[in-house]
Amino acid sequence: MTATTATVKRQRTWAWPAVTKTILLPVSLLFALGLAAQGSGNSGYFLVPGEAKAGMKTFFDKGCIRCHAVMGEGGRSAPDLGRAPAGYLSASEIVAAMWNHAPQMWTKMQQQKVAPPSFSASEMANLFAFLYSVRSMDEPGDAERGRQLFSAKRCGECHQRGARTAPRAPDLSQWASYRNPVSWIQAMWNHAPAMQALMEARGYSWPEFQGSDVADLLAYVRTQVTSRGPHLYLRPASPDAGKTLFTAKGCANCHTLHGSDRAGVPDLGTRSLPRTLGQFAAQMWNHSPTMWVSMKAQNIPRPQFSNKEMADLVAYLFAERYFEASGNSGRGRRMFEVKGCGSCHVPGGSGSGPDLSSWQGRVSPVRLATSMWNHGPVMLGRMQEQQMPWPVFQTGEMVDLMEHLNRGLAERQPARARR
Amino acid sequence: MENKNRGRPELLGADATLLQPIVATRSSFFHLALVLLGFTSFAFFAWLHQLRWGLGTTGLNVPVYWGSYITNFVFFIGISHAGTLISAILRLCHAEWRRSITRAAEVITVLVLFFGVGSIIVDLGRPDRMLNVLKHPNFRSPLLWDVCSVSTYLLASSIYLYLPLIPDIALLRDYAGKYTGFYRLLALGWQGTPRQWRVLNRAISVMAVLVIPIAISVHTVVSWVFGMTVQPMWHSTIFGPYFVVGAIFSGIASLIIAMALIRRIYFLQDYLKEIHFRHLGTLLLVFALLWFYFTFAEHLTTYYGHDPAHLAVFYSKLAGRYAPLFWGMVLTCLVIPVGILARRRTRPIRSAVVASVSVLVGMWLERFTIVIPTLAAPRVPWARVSYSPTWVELGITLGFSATFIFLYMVFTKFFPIVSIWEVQEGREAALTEVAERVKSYLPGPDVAGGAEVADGSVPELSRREGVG
Amino acid sequence: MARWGMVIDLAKCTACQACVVACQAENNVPCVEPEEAERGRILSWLAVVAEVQGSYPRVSMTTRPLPCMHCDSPPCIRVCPVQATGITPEGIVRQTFARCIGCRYCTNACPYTRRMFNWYRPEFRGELQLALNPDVTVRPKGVVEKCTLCHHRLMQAKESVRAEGRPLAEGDYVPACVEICPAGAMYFGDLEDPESRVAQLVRSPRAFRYLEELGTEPKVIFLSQGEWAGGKQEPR
Amino acid sequence: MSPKPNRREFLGIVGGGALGVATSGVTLKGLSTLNAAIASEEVHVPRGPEAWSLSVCSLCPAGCGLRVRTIGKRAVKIQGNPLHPVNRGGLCPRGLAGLQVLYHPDRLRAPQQNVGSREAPRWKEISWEEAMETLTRHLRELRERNQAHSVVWVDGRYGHLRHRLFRKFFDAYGSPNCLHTGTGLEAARAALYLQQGATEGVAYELEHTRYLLSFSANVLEGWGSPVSNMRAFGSWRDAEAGRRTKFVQIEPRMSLTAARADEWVALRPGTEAALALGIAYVLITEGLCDTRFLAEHTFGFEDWRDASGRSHMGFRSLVLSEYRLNQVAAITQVPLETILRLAREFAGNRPALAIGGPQCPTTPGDVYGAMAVHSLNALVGSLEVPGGALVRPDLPQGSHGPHPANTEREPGGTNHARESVIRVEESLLPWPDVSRLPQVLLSRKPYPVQAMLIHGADPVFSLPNGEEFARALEAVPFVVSFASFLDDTAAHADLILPDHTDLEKWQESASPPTFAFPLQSISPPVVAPVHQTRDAAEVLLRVARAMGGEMAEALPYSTAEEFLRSQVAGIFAAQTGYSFSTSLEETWNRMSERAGWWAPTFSSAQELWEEIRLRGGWWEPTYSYGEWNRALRTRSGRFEFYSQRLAEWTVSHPEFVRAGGFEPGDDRLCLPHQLRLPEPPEGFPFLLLPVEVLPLAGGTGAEIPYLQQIAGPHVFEHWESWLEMNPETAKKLGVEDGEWIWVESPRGRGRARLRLFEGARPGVVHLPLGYGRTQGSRWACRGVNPLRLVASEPYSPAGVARALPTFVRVYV
Repeated sequence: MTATTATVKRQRTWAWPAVTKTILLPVSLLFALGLAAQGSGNSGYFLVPGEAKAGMKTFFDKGCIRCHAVMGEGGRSAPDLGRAPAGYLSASEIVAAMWNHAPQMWTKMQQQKVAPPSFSASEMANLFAFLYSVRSMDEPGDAERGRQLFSAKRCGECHQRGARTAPRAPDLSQWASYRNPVSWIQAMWNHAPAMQALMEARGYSWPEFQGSDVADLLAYVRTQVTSRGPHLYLRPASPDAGKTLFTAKGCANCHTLHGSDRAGVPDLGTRSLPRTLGQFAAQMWNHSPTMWVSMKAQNIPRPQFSNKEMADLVAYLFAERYFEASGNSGRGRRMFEVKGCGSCHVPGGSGSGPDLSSWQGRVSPVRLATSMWNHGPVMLGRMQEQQMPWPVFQTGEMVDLMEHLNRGLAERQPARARR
Repeated sequence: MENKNRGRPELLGADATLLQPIVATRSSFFHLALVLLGFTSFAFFAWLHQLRWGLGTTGLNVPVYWGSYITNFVFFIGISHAGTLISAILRLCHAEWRRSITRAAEVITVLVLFFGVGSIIVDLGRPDRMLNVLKHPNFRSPLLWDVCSVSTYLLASSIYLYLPLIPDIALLRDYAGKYTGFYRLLALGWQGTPRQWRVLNRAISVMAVLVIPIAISVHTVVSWVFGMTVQPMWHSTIFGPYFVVGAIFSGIASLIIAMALIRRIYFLQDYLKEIHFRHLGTLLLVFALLWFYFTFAEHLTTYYGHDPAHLAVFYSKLAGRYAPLFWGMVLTCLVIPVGILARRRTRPIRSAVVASVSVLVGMWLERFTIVIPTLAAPRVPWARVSYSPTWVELGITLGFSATFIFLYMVFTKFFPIVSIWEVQEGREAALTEVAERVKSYLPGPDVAGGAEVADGSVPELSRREGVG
Repeated sequence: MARWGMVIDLAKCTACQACVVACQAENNVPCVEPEEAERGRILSWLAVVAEVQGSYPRVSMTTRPLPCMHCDSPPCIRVCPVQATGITPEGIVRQTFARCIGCRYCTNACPYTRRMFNWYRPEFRGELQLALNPDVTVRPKGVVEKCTLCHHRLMQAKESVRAEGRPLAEGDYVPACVEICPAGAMYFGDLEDPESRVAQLVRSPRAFRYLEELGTEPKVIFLSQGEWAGGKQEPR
Repeated sequence: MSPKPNRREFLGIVGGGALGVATSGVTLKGLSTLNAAIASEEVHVPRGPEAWSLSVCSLCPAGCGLRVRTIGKRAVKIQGNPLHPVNRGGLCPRGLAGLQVLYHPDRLRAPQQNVGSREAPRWKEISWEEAMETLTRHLRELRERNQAHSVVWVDGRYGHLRHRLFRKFFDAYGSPNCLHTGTGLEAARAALYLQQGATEGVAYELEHTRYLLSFSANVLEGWGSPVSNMRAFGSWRDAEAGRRTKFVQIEPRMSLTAARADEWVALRPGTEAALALGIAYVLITEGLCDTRFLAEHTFGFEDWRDASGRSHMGFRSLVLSEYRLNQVAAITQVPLETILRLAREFAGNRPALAIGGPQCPTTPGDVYGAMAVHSLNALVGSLEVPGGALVRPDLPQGSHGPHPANTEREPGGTNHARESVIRVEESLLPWPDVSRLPQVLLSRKPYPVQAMLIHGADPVFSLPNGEEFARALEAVPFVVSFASFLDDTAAHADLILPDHTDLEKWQESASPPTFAFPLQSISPPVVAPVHQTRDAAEVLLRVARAMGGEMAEALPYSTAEEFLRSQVAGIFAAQTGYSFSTSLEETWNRMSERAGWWAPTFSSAQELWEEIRLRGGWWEPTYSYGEWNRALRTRSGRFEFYSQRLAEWTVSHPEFVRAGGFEPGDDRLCLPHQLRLPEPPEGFPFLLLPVEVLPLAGGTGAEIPYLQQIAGPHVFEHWESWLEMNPETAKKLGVEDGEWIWVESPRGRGRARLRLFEGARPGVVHLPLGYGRTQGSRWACRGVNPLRLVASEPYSPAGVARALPTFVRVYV
């Protein structure tokens, strides 16, 4: 196919209504299914709507893998999407990140004579699921950093290999079998009372883990094994089971999701939390002394978890964060003007860009990402012709913008629930 | 219509000797025939063996897909140029010494062509599907051109043999006393009327003119079988004339040998004289040099061009595996014949025969060194496989040669191998005619106009009226 | 209409000859006895051909799997007197075994020596006959045979996609040699389809055709060896 | 004459015409008869229902996954199993040739009994009942006579679970002599043992390496796992510009591997160690080493003092003093600049990997050379990193017995009354060397062997001391062979119980050599047995049942399938790994696993079994780098440049030390070093180096026509041994390409066809391995067996058998 026909095709797909119908159905369906549809199954590790494995196939088939790596697999000329950016990204933040970096990427692709692939909405949903899942995975730690931590945190003073100190702290080399930071946290969680007591007795401060600390420590401990023990992995976590646990273990009594912080109790849906499940678990660990204090005060028993339960719980909390609370449509409207969107996307279709008011009620991160990706290069070209800068969105701005678009540009109707 | 002269060949006078082989057959003929038929049946057996087991019984292989059969094909087709072409050219040129040799030459042509075609059939992997050539012809294939031109040539040269035979057959009908019915059938009612002579002479001269381009085309097309491919040292524009020259060269040589044998066996010293051999020897010498010129030009061009694929073949011929054959060819095609023929000859017949035998051997080698080295050195690096003919191929080759000789012998037993009427004609009319012609070359008034020089049939016609 | 072609990446070819054996097994090409092999009667539709240059220790050797090149301008089909070989609309140089008269003109006209002749009746000793592929005719003695690009697989692929009601996609039809290549050095597909892998590879600066100076226009395209570009650091 | 023909003429014309018609009629008739005759010869292939089933190739230790096409009851085509992690759908020519093994016309069709003598055997076909009865009777009698320990099992077939079965059988029977002939990487394995202390699991991650220095390792021609090597090779060349892996092949002859490498370094034969140490010299002097790795994970790099205060030479001092560049250049005849460049490239392109060592395929090589090469990996820190040298973790054993053949036996860990006939304790390396068997058999020490069972091995043909083995077999009263073909060893047997070939039996295979991941493939039979053969495993199971008692209890399986199922249950119990899957799924699994998640597709042993049958096997696709305690199991817990195992052994075996020309206590004995090169003896001017070609890899496969046809493409040779010689050398000798020529060593001589090859080093001649069988298939008994010419040394200074440089003379 020649370049001309490709352009023609691309231009033709600007005809919105037809496309929206075709992509709306699967997307809304997926969202309607929501979390409920996606359990652990027995074939993978999924947290959010869309098929993560299918998303990975898309990622490979469309050639993303040739430049982008994920978790160390794939090309190296573009950022490793499993790691960069280092922090947590929700769905809309993934869109924002994509949006912000898109011109750079398109330019690079043009230089390398790679045609930008196009995605259907379901492919994009799968891709999002894939990226979200992969990003939630802990990277294998750095044993060297782990070693430094091990001495810095003074773990070694009790947990020596074959340490004879009494009361005996467990030989950490036994824990080398744990392959997952979550199970490590779980093990610590369950042992915490004994450990806490001992540490207090010795005057040690409560160890807190940041970033990849747990993974690094695990990697270090793994190098210390004497013989090949079993590799204890976690089975894929089930957000569904986690949801049940959240209530059953009494967490829901204090914690909320996407609500406002109750006095002293953190809202578990806030986005200041880390990227990976392991780090998330570590955060739980870090806060646990405080929590236990207040629990003791309220006379709530300390919950015990099996490692599966811990994983499920974390997965639930994690999956929950994929969907953010709706943005502020007022801020979105302002953004629409400030960023210059409105100068082309004029309602009624009189502008040089398509009328976005028809998107009303149908905007989702996946939808936005799909249309941005498929039509972006054309849009970028036009903007360059008109010497307009490519707008950049900060955290949260994308949510607001989506909210604005969802309400319809004229803001005649109230927002619809999207989930 | 009974003829009182039947069974009395002596009535022909001096030329009765020419009918002698037909009238009387010595026992040595049968002995020789038996030996030759022995070879023939051996060849037949070899062919059956090959049919039964496949072409694997030959020495052919990958990549030498063609071997002695194709060499024989080219060789036999080459020899076929002996007759028709030589006799036609000599006839058109009014070379008076031709009269006693044309028949011997033309017979070679016709008979040997069968073996050329036979070689191809023997070479086929599936001779049973031979007729596919007619059912699904591909006119782009030089091999199909070959089929066409060889069959045309066979037809033309058969006619060209047959036409001058008619008066002699009539003679035989009238005088031989044997196979009268057979001769009568073939004589087509020849009575030697002036009209018949006119038609016959007309026909002969038309055929003589026709047969020359056909003959040349045949060998050109044979060369194109090779030349049309892109294979090193086959893909050459010189191949057409080169093959034609080689063909005539070997044709003359085989004619000399045939003549010498006939002369010896049938005591025809009076008809096939030293002068004939001298003339043919000179012709052979000329063609030896011409042949060498072509060979030299061909190889020098290849060498100078320095195309590696061509050079590989070139070196395998000049210095490699095929060097003995190649230099053997140079020896037998150039050194020996030129050495013998260029000298003043005291015994022209013997030297001409020796040179001819050498040339025949050499020309077979030439065909062989054209066909095989190219195949043995393909462009794609290939295992060094050598080709040498097996007993099957040798048997069939020998059998073909023997059968050819046998058929030639049989021909002499049915038809005069020296054209009686032409000799008579030469004896009776040519002398004056030549004298007149020579006069016409000289300064002075034209005797009978210049026209007869261009068309010799006119005076002959007028002359022959008296004979009939 | 598809135009089937093959790309062989010489950089990746390990000269293991798996393709040679795969071809032989797939197409019922008989193994000739040692004595016959010695006499050069080997039958191989696809051969790995080595060429050694230079002298020790500055020697180099190129190895090249050579199937029939399926030339767009094949010298072989022109010379066949009985039209037993021809080129299909999809560009496959075919051989009609049932019509071939065994004159071997095509074998001699092929500059790649890629046509084979059945010197004998094909022999499959003892139980070896049980391994024959029913999709491919066993050729009788006396006819020429050659690579068909596993034409029977094309037929099968077409049949099965017809049953599925879809057009032929890349990978539906792949010859046995390409399928087996352990290093993934062989590619196969439609040269007309600009999106196909082969069509992309053909555009590579490394692409060349073997003996292309002969004007045969082969549809088997080679990619040259390439070389190590030196210890470049990882691109940022 | 009238213009109208008369009656006679008319008749003549008509007759002539009729004759013509008749002739052409006869001709046409003849043609059609001929056509019919040829057509009747045509082979018509019967059709039938098409099916595809999985199997495993066992023609080399790699055990590639097969996908076999069957038409009715016939197997008609072998292809690769696209899910199998070793070959991913690709196959080498050997794998494809499995069909010709199955349908080989010269297979043994039923059990054979030798009714003649050992010297002049006469074979009589007997029934399986009779054969089983004979075997059981012999084994039972020996056991009753308390001679169970004197039964020796020699195994050469690759695989894993089957070995477990055999070992279980002999453990129960009471014989400690369950031996294996090895897989051809002995030198590398020895280096791994001496320097890293691991007895198993030489593994390299070739695919991810960026610079490969191969010292005479024929990576593309049979070394390790050919198909996965080829896949790695393909991926190197697929890489985007600037990231292509450089593959440097260092060897005296330009092999096909060398031809396909990015660079070939022609080296003087036998000086691999010196070159490796020369490269080490550059790395050390130019500061290109991974100093942190050296400091933390190695031992014996610097000079050191032992507990008694004695100072010892370290690797660094040895290299700096004895392997200076110009010295090395002189020894190896490799230009100085080349060594310098190789070293800099090696250090500058990480991960870089050095493999191989002076090793003649199928014969053990020089351990010091392999150590020198492996030391390069330690110098640049290429141990336990992606793309480096790894140690493969063991397969999960589940609940089923110890790890099978050839592993180190714990001292005193045997439950047998008698020690093994080959006393591992005496040798440097902890696995029994089958080439020592002849000596043991003939000396009848430590005890006479009463019966020998040989399965899948042909030691008489494939050991350098094969003739000796044959002689020694005469000393064994009862010899049983399980050969599928009458091979050189089977010819010395009393009883042959022909084994099934691959496609007829339950196949299984573990990780191939050099493969870094634990793997187990299992596949059911593809076709019914073609002849009256039986799976050796099932034969032993039947014997166990027939013997009853504890034997029957130890092996409560009636079929091989049952046994394999029980083993899969063990794998399931380990709760790790995945069944084979697409590479996409594999990437996913690997990513999840790295993050600590394991999502198998099976949830019970039964499900795992079914998945294995569907997909071909189970494996663990994730390697845990940096488990130092698994990878470095030496006494120091470090990589030992200075091997303490060697130190300990040389102290107790001074006789070998002196034989090697060393003083006891010389530190060089424990460090990698270059052995002295022998001078050619008078009258034997050429060095003979046998070469391994892929079609006949491991010296096997000569009976398979497919493989014979493609044996020597570089010299256009097939079906017959050829002697490779440099054209210059040939010119001096006055011999020509294609001539039949004698090769004679002090041990024997043979005749081969001379092939001039520019890749052969002047003064060196090569013969391919795999030719020269004396028994068996009509197609295999051709050519010369180079092993009958080469000299071997059962005990080198390193205590390991190795092939010695063999000098020959060559004449017409």
